[in-house]
Amino acid sequence: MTDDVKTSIAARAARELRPGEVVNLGIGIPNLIPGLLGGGTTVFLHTENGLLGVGPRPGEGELDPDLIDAAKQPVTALPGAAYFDSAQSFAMIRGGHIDVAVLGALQVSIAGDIANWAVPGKDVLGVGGAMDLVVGARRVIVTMTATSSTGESKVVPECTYPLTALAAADVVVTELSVFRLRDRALVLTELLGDATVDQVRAATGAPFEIDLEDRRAA
Amino acid sequence: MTDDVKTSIAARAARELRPGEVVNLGIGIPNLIPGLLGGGTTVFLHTENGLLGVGPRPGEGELDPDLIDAAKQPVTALPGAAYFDSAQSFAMIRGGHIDVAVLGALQVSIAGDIANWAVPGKDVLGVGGAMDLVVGARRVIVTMTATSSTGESKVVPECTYPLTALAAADVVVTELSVFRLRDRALVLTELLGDATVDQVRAATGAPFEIDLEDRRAA
Amino acid sequence: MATANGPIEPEEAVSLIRSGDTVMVGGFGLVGAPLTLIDALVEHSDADELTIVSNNIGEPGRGLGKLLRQGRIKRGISSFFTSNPEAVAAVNAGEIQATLVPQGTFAEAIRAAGAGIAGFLTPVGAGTLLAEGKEEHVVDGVPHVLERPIYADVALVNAARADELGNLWYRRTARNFNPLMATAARVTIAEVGEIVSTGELEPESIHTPHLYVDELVLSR
Amino acid sequence: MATANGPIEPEEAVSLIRSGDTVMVGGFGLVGAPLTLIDALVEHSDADELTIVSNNIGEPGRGLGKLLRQGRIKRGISSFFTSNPEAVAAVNAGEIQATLVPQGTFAEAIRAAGAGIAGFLTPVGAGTLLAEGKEEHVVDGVPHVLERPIYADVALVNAARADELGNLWYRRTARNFNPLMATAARVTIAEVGEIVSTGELEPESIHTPHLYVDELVLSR
Repeated sequence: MTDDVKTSIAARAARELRPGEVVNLGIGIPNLIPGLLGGGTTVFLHTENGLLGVGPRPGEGELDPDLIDAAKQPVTALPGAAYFDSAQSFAMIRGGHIDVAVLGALQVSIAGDIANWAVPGKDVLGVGGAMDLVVGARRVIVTMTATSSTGESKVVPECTYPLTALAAADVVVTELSVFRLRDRALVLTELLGDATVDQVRAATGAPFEIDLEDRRAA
Repeated sequence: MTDDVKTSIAARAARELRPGEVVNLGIGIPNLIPGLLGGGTTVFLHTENGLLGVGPRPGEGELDPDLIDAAKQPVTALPGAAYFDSAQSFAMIRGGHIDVAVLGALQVSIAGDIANWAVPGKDVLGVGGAMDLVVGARRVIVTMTATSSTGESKVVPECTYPLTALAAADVVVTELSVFRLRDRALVLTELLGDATVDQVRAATGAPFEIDLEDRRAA
Repeated sequence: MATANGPIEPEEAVSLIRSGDTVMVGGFGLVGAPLTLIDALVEHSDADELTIVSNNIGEPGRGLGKLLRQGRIKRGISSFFTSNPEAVAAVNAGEIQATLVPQGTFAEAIRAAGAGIAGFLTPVGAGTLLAEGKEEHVVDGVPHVLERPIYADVALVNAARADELGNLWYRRTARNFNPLMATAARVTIAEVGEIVSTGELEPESIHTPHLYVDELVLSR
Repeated sequence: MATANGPIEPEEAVSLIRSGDTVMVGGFGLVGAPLTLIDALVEHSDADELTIVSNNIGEPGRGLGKLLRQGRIKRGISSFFTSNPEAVAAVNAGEIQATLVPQGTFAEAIRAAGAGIAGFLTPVGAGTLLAEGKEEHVVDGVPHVLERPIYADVALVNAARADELGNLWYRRTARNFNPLMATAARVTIAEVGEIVSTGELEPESIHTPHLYVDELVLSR
């Protein structure tokens, strides 16, 4: 996956965010979003290790060993930021106080089931806050390439990887398209770049409905 | 009940407290304890509306409308005091972090059951923190007169008033004696003032064991 | 859900409360109670058939006691109705329904609602009148009660200080139930003593982060 | 349970940990981790067969990663073993047992232990591998998992500042699990950056009141 592809996915996901929303960004593609928000769009970034009001990466001399995000990377805090403990942070998440979670996934099913924390038979030792976020956030936006590095579709009839949560995704953004979950059905709502419906169909290992009401992305 | 009787009960209860303990005091007799502690005995007073480190009643000019105890009376806060919300305050209580609760009761059974919040058939509309305190505090000291204003024994075979909690009392201090609950049995351990075992027996509507190991109070 | 447009008037704030709503009201007695909002609710709203979640139903003719006198409370959920004899009388006369909850369970159930916890096991109340009709679970030989969250449509809370984003700081024992209630309602309205510039509150000392606060109102 | 006699040495502090104990260790990664206490545990204690409750098992050769290399960890309860590949290898080789818990459930279960809550219902994890063997309850049509508290014998926490009574204040994101763990163990040992005079911490800003703290140790 090239940086261009990642950036294009992140840029489209960024356009799902509305001013004033509280947003939690997963590692990878979602973390590109802050740099891609339009000037007028101010969102409040929440990181589950206990900070609302995450600012940009620190410049030289700004590094604070007590100030990291959930990816354990150094961050800054904006004016009006608040710190809290992990129980309070996950109370915010589980209690529905985070407007949007943007996160990567290994698979998303046509019912909106998400698998994003483990590969079967190995690596089932790190879940972090993934399950809490996809269950608790009011809207869950999945950002991922349409297919895996081995060419397999990540949109599937049913997840074969260990589940993160059932029926949790609201929006799926890939480099080709935007899908939305409506009434528990997967609907293609937008083609991105030069992608065609046939290309999306070829890259998607599961049936979907089509309702191209959204304008084609610039 | 005369003030002298109240004071003598409170004074004996005060001697149950050890330096450094965290203590929650109910209204009535327990509230006399702070004035009766020996100079060497420093305890930390917790009030369930959200303060650890309750100080004396405020003098003139010290009154702060934001600073009350659970009886809704004005208090002060000592250096090192901490404020917290009600969920945290009751987490302390229920979680076993309060060493001692001293409270009044309408009845205590020989199994240590306590009834202290309601009279049958009326007044079952205010429980406050009573149930949390008797369940959660590590030691529960009941302070009460041996008999009610109508002459009925408050130590009973079984509570007939609505229960606050089962098997919750550890010590019962009246004007006549000290009882301790040992292996779920009620044991008379100390006679107070000039009281005799016969007097205690006459005032107590239930059987009890006798083990007068404690020294007679001065 | 920051409060982008500055404080609103109490009259506008209480227009968010509709008949039949469940309304949480902060405070322990009158300390930490949002008295400006309560007065606005009494004077500038017709909402009735309200369920009030508050540790007390005010005092006679004060705080929520005013709303009680107007007959607009259908049900109270409290740990201590007794602090207002008129509330006790109203319950005994069948004019309002009363749900009495031990104070720690009351606090925890409100926290649970805000924290996405659908139920919790507490030993408090087990074997008593207040456990009647509730599921009992024995854990390690000790009877526990399964308690459910207490949600609200609107929470009216009181804080000494807010910043422009809606972060809140409470003073002394005026904190009590306010931070919990701020998390447990669809709409949270905070009455505050003052609004300081964003950045003036110490980030480690903010008791209620702004994502819980929908509207700010200045105390009168 | 105030700390009447001033701070103790780290070596004395870790002598309170015995073989077979469950030990909670604060920190998110190494941020907010009590590194002085961990080093003392590594260098001056023989306690083994330990169950470690910590969000991570350190990093390779750092923090709890040192204790792991000594083979003194019997079991880990964590949300993210993956941050230490040596911990993952030890689990896969059967050298340590691993209990993986979603991070919010991990935090809530520790809080529950400190708060006298014997169980709670969360929707998180329902229908996944991590709910296997746990009681499921359907609430309003949504599957929930009944989770149990996580207790410890000893909690090792880290705070920027304490007063002489043991009240604690945490700085920035170094707070994380520390205030929760301070409530959930029989014995809580707080490693602190400095100890100020009693009365110097703002009473509204104390994150861990001193009744949770048994011993203070100064960071080295």
